[in-house]
Amino acid sequence: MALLQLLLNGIIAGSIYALIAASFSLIFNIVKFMDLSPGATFVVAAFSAYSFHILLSIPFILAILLALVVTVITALLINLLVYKPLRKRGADPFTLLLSSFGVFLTVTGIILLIFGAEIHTFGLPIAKGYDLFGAIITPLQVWLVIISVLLFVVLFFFMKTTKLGKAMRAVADEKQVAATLGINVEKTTTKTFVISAILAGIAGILVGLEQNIEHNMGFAVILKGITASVVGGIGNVSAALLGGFLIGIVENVGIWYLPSGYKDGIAFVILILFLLLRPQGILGTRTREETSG
Amino acid sequence: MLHIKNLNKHFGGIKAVKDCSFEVKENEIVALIGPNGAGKTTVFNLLTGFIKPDKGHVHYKGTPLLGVKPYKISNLGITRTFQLIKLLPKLTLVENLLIAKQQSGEHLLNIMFKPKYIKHEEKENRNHCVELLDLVGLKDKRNHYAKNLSYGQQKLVEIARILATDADLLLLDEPVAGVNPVMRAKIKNILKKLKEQGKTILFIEHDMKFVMDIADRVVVLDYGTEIATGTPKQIQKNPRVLQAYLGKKVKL
Amino acid sequence: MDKSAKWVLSIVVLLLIVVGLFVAFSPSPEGKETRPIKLGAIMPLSGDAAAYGIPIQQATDLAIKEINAAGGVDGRMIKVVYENGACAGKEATSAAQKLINVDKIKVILGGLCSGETLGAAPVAEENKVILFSPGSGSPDITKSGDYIFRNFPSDATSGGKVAQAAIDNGHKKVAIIAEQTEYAQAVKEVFKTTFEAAGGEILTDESYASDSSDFRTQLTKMKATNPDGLYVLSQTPAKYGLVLKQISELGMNQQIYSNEFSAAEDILKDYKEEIEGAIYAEPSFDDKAPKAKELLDKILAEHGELSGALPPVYFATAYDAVYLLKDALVECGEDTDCIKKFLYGVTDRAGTAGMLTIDENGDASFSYVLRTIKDGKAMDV
Amino acid sequence: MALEAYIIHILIIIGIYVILALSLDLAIGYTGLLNIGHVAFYAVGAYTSALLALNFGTPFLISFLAGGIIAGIFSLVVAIPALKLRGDYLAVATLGLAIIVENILKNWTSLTRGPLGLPGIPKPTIFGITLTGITYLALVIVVGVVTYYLLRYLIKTPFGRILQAIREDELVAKSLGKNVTKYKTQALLISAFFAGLAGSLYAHYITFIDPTSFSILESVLIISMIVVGGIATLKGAIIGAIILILLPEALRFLPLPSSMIGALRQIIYAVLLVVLLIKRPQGLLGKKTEGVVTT
Repeated sequence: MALLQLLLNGIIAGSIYALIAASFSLIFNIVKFMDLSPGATFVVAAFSAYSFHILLSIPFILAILLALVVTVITALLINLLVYKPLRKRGADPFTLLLSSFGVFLTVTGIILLIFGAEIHTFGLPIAKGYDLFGAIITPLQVWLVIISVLLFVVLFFFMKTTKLGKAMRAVADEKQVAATLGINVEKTTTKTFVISAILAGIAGILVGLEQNIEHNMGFAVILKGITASVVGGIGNVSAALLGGFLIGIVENVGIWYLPSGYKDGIAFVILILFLLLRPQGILGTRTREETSG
Repeated sequence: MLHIKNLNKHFGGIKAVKDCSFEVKENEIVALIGPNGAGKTTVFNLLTGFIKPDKGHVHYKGTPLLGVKPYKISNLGITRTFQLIKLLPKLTLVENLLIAKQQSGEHLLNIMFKPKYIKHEEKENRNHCVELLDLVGLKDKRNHYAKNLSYGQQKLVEIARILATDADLLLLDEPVAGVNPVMRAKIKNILKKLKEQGKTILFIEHDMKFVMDIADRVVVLDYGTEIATGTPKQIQKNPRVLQAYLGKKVKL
Repeated sequence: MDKSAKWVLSIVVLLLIVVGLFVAFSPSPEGKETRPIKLGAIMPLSGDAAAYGIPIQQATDLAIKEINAAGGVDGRMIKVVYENGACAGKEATSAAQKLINVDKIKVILGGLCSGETLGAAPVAEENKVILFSPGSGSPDITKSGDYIFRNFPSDATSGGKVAQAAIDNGHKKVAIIAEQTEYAQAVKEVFKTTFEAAGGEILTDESYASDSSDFRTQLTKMKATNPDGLYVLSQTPAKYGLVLKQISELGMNQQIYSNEFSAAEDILKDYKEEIEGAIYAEPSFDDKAPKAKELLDKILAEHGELSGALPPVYFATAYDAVYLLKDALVECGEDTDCIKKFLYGVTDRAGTAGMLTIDENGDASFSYVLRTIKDGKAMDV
Repeated sequence: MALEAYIIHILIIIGIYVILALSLDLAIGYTGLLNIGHVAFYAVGAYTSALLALNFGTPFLISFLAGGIIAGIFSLVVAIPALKLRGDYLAVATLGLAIIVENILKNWTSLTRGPLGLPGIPKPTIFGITLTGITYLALVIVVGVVTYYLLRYLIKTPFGRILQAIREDELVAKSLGKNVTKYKTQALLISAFFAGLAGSLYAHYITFIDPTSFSILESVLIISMIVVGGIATLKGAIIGAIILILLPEALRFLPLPSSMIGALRQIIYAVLLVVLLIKRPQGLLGKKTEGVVTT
């Protein structure tokens, strides 16, 4: 049984889910609502990288950086134009979730308008995979996993050591307390959106390179990202890595036994099971009080 | 009427309620006092089934309350108010009270087969609720949303709501906290009238003057356990109570 | 009624006015004879399948330009009204409703996706309007109505032909991977029945959702059954290319069996090694034949490049369909019953896509030919 | 005659979406059950009715009601998370459930023919008349009116009031002796029943259904209708449905290059949703809760 190949497939898919889950968790931590916009920034990054590198034939590294700049600007605009007014009005999490649906559809709609519905590719040369004891993984996929894990290591230390990292964690735990300690909550929130957009952006570019680019590739990815984040432990960024890999592996091993059409179904069955039985996820602590008073 | 025998509840390491036992007799007004963090509200939550006790029994008119769902406990005739007022903001005052009523119109089958009876019952209940609002002097605001009332007015509505449930045992969580003297006197009279109507009241309160005025008996809690019970006068002189309070620098 | 309600009603009224005005002023054809004849067209102009609405539109516009230049239909110019079917039944129904009831159109070219044709068919049938599809392959369309025609062969033939080819090559054990769409599943079912009837064994039947682009585990499953051949069916050439890429990445070198997408420009360009030796069935369309070459050169001249989204046969079927409908209009004007008889009478009509005969179900009896890819070029087997 | 047929077609689609918006408003607007998976009930209703009609040739009225009942029974599955979770957790759980339903529709090919969909669903015949065009519109209007008045009546009963109490504060409802679990399940059941009826109406009108017509975007569209029209006002749901169906249709008449229409349609109603969430959270017709009760 090609277990090793399945695990490999799971880890490759998992590293993308993990990045999106981290991007989602960062935002959830700070503004306490489930935001679908990382799915949109994911697509923006892929299309920007494609247009800079392929259409305008800008050298690869520069194209990637420019794409991330465009992605971050998009995320900042979303936060400024939609989420900030809603937060100021004290909108409840459901309204914010709904607005993030609206944002997602608007952004991907604009991309559809500009780029049309064709499926684009970077057209990279197709490399034969390395053979690891019978399981095969291409060089690009190896890079994909390495970059994802590296980003998590960087993120982990960033949150632990840097000033901004500590501020983000403080705002996440107790917004009022953080404010009294002189942390500018609004600025920290904006910076969080920047980091979150970079993570989602990198994931978008990696998928763009590895597979292809289409306007509707963001929706399935953000939903899997939310699942990974809930399973790992919502709001806990390093748990997103665990959640991402878990979903990736279970999905791929799952369809070894079930008909492969049920791939998406498996991920969401896991999501619901966790929401019901262990909403705080594997690593999470009970954050939401069930009964008050 | 209400017998509590060595009730225990801990949150993580902290023993919120430890071997707490006391009882409340029929048609009595009992005050539950004690320094902050003595576990008073936790006892209320245990009585109303919002949280499950670790050990101990509670009997109400002989029936055990352990493990009974909150809405069933309420249907047995026990109802409560909350420390932080919990009215329904987007509903009118009358609607807030009507919720407290047990009505046949709440069940889909009745709606299908007994529409006329439901209309009649609704009118009756609505009149009763308006009377209650009149009792607390808020009749003119009956169609206003609960959201637009002042703090004192909301306290009154909460008490009116209690009455609407026709419950026998009323658990009031700090009924006069933060209320101006005029309103406080009004609440005191209402509680007296309730006692005359045969209701039994157990209330948490920090305002000692109010407690001394109205309570038939006082139960003092400290560190989650009952340290003294008696008439207001006996409690005032009880050294353990003074020590418990003074030890905690609370004005007696 | 507070301020907001008035605001709402004004929006609704405004919308009705816009709709009413526009419709009132759109010219109705009943009037004078010289008014242009309107030809409806339903094809995917948005959503995933919009990519291959383009070749159909280019070929149709070219044909219309030529017809109108040569005097149109007895002096009346043809005007095409495009509506978006978005490759979905629901959209196509609305599009057909609009074309038939607002533009009062009697002849519609389309849908392209089988879902579109199935969505529009009941509306056309009910209003006795001709629906002529230049590209829907689903077997369900055969029985979808008397006024429903197509000059594109039913997928049944393609699936069956390829299955027989696999058996003839001695590949008795095949693994299948097919996209979860109307077209791909329909053709796969026919492949399966023919292949099993001919003694072949389907080792595994994998599928993937249209919006997913990671098929590695499905392919791993197929690889584990070590089949003699792989039957690969996608809804779009781009997805087909991605499947081929992941097949070669996983070092699977079994014989590939597929459909006419194997000859699509994009595949031959980007997936040259992967597609090498693939065997597929394609409507017998020889893009070297004089008429076909002439058409493709004209499109190349006008648009600078042949859209690689679809194999060239779709240009030909769209182009031929417009000319066929024109001849029907010349013969019968807009009397759809007369057009219906005319279309049923079409036998061995020469066109850029080859000889066309329409059978009693309105289907095109079109021979499929087996082809393979040898160093980047499509050749007959 | 032609113009009316097109308007009838649009009115039928509006009617179906009005029923969906009304039924969803009962769950989201009145009971505070944030259900993003409403499309699942719509799909279950449509498929049940279509399969019964296709495989067993059941008369329309039976397959129509069966569509609603089976959707209602299915709502008991959705009720499990609905009882335990709240707020955006519940929203994401119902979103997951709707995707699972779509996944099952696509893969359970032996029952639903998967992506091949169900063509040739018979038009309804009631008392011998086969309903098409104007007569079909009459059927949709009748069902729509019944739905509206039934829900309006329900909301005015004590049952309706308790749903609103649950929306405002579950704890208070519990402390006043209300079995919140039972009421939530009943509210979801009713909401699913009507959505199932709408599904059946859709299936017998379009006569061809496939999984793509029941994607998550349908749920977002229905939610946008009650947000645009006004949360917790039944008239709002109707207005919302009319606007969000007419707006994209009007696009069809503007001289735009046809390839842009699909994208523009998606952008327009998404932007409308976001703007309204910011500017008028209670929607166009929603009653401002500050003042005294106007109705």
